[in-house]
Amino acid sequence: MWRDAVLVAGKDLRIEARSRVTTNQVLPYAVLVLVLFAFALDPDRGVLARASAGLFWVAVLFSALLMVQRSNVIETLDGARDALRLSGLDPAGIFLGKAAAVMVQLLLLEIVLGFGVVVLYGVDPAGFGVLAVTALVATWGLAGAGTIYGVLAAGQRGRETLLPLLLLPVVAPVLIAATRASESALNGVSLDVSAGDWIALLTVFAVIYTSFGVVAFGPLLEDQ
Amino acid sequence: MEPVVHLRAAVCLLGRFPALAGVDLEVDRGEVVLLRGPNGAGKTTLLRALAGLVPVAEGEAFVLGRDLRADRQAVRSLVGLLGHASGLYEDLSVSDNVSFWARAARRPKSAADGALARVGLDGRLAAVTVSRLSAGQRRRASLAVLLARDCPLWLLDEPHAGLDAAGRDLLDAIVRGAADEGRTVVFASHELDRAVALADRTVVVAAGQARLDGELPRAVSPSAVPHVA
Amino acid sequence: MSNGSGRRAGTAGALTTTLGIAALLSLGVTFALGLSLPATVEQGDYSRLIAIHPGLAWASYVAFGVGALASAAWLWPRTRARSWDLLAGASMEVAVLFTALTLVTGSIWGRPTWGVWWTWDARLTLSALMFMLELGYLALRRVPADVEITANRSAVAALLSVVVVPVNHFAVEWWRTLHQGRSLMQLNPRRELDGEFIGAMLVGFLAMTLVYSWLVVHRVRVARLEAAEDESMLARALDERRAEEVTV
Amino acid sequence: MNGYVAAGYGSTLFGLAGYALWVLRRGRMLTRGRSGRGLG
Repeated sequence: MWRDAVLVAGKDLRIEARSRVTTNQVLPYAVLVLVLFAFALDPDRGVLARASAGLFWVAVLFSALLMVQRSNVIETLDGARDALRLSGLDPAGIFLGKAAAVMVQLLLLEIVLGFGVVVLYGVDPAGFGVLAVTALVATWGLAGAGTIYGVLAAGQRGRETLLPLLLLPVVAPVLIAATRASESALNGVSLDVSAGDWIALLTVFAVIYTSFGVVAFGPLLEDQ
Repeated sequence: MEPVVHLRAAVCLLGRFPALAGVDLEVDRGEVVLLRGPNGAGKTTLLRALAGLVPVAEGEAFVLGRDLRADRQAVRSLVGLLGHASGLYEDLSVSDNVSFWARAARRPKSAADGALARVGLDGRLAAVTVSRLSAGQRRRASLAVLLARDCPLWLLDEPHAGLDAAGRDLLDAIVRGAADEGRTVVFASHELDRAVALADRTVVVAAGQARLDGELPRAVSPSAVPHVA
Repeated sequence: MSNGSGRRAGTAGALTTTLGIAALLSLGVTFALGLSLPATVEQGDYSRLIAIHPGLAWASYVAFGVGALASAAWLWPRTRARSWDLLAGASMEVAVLFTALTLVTGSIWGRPTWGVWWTWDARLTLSALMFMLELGYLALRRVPADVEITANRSAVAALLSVVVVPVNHFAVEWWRTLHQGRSLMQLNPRRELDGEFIGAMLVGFLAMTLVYSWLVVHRVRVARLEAAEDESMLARALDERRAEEVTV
Repeated sequence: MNGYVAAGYGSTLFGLAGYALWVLRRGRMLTRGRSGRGLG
């Protein structure tokens, strides 16, 4: 399983390194979303700085949708899905590999986006440690859930519209928890519920979806 | 010796459509069998069913001793399928593609290199991204994956399509070589002259059916399928 | 499940007739009790909605839960049977109805009570999220595909939705404690409940559960008829395929 | 009676009855359809 996961993750990242879809399309899109938020919310009134954590995570969520879709398109082009099913690769390994590749790309995007928030919205990333841990765990959950729902919606007519409908309600708690945990680190907001608790919730989410993916990915890979 | 392929009255459904409506087929180890029949006869579905990709809904279906109806996944890693689609990643180079699929099949790096050399895609072409290949070169790359994976059963769907004369000769040589090594090959083709010469035996598929005795399904009149071997 | 559909047109049978009468009676009692409740100091007339709204919410949870359990039974190899898949689909569809009604009645209750049609109350938010999950499930189920593939995919989607519910629950609960959650709690009618209100609410629970059961039994039978129709079409398609005219 | 209360009860009744009628009608259609084909 782990060997196959490394193989698949390496393959997906290599494809990304060659095609540069994330760096050339998803990343500019995410930054554009940040800029659009600034247009929508008057930067002078301090709304942006206060909402920065939420806006950051919404931008990440939208980018994650695109990445998951891209991760699936790779496998559906020119019969690669059949080849994958015939390959002898462990489905659990395929799941972990694809999720890991999405996670790595998302984390890189978050770093750039984080700089964007600091520069454009004028926030002070005081609690860097909390931010890093939050981002790590939240991204893990997003990548895991995204990869399962990606294959669930893949190979179906209307999958472009089906994936957001399926995935967004599911990752709503990630948005809530990641935003609250980041808020405390960004603006020094004191919370009734500590950042640690939110991070614990994020971890539970990530563990649930990762274990589910390991078990369910094989049957889901089956399709006409 | 138990046959590599054993089908009796096999039925396969594509959604609501019975693409296979009763197929009997028996193939022994080392045989090269040609499937022929008109478009829409069910040849592609039959090959995909043998690969364990399409579920068999009724009848008996064994491939390499595995029961397709009980566990069609079990047979997959033993089967090399060369279909209409290339099964290659567009954004990866030829050698990256071949070595990925070879490593997935737990084959050494030398297997990938050897396969690339065999189909004439070594050297400069190996580093080219698949999306920049011509249709014929793509076909050769898929063939390299097939060689590198080293499967006992090959299923080839219109393998000659898109290849130039040299490519066709190469393909025929590879198929004969595979049979000599004890591999079993089932292929579908419309290139009758070449295909009949390559095959040990021909099976006619029509209206989703095939019979062991070589007779045509009752619905099909012999005149409808010319040149029955 | 006995099914009298062989003789009469429709999906009614002894079970559904009994269930239907019980459901109608209890629903009538709920409405009568609920509408005759006295006005309260905090809420005036609106407290009368307590007879239906919590019951609808309860039934939506039951429907969602049954859908998830049936999905698990389908996925579990030893209990795998087509009926579980049909039950899961039926229950989820009924869950959409009950969740929608929960949201509508909650919103109607909220307007005079809180002054807004919608408030980010933890329970309302959770219901809204569940509604989205259920809609996603139905959308996935309606995508045309092989029967077994559809069953597998929807069952996995149902279980995935269910495991997220507790996470959602904690997320929205904690989320609301950060804001004005506390003040809303004071407006919540449950604080000042006396026996009469609790009684009406409990009858509402019973009524909605019965209505749910009646609906789901009928819906399963309809689904079974749909499946039978599909299969007879399949048999015909097989005959047609075998008799196909072949031309080269 | 208060308008909001009426709306709450009304929408509940409307929703439940509407869905119930739809299910019943569909069931009737399917059973009829099947017996009809059997005769023809």
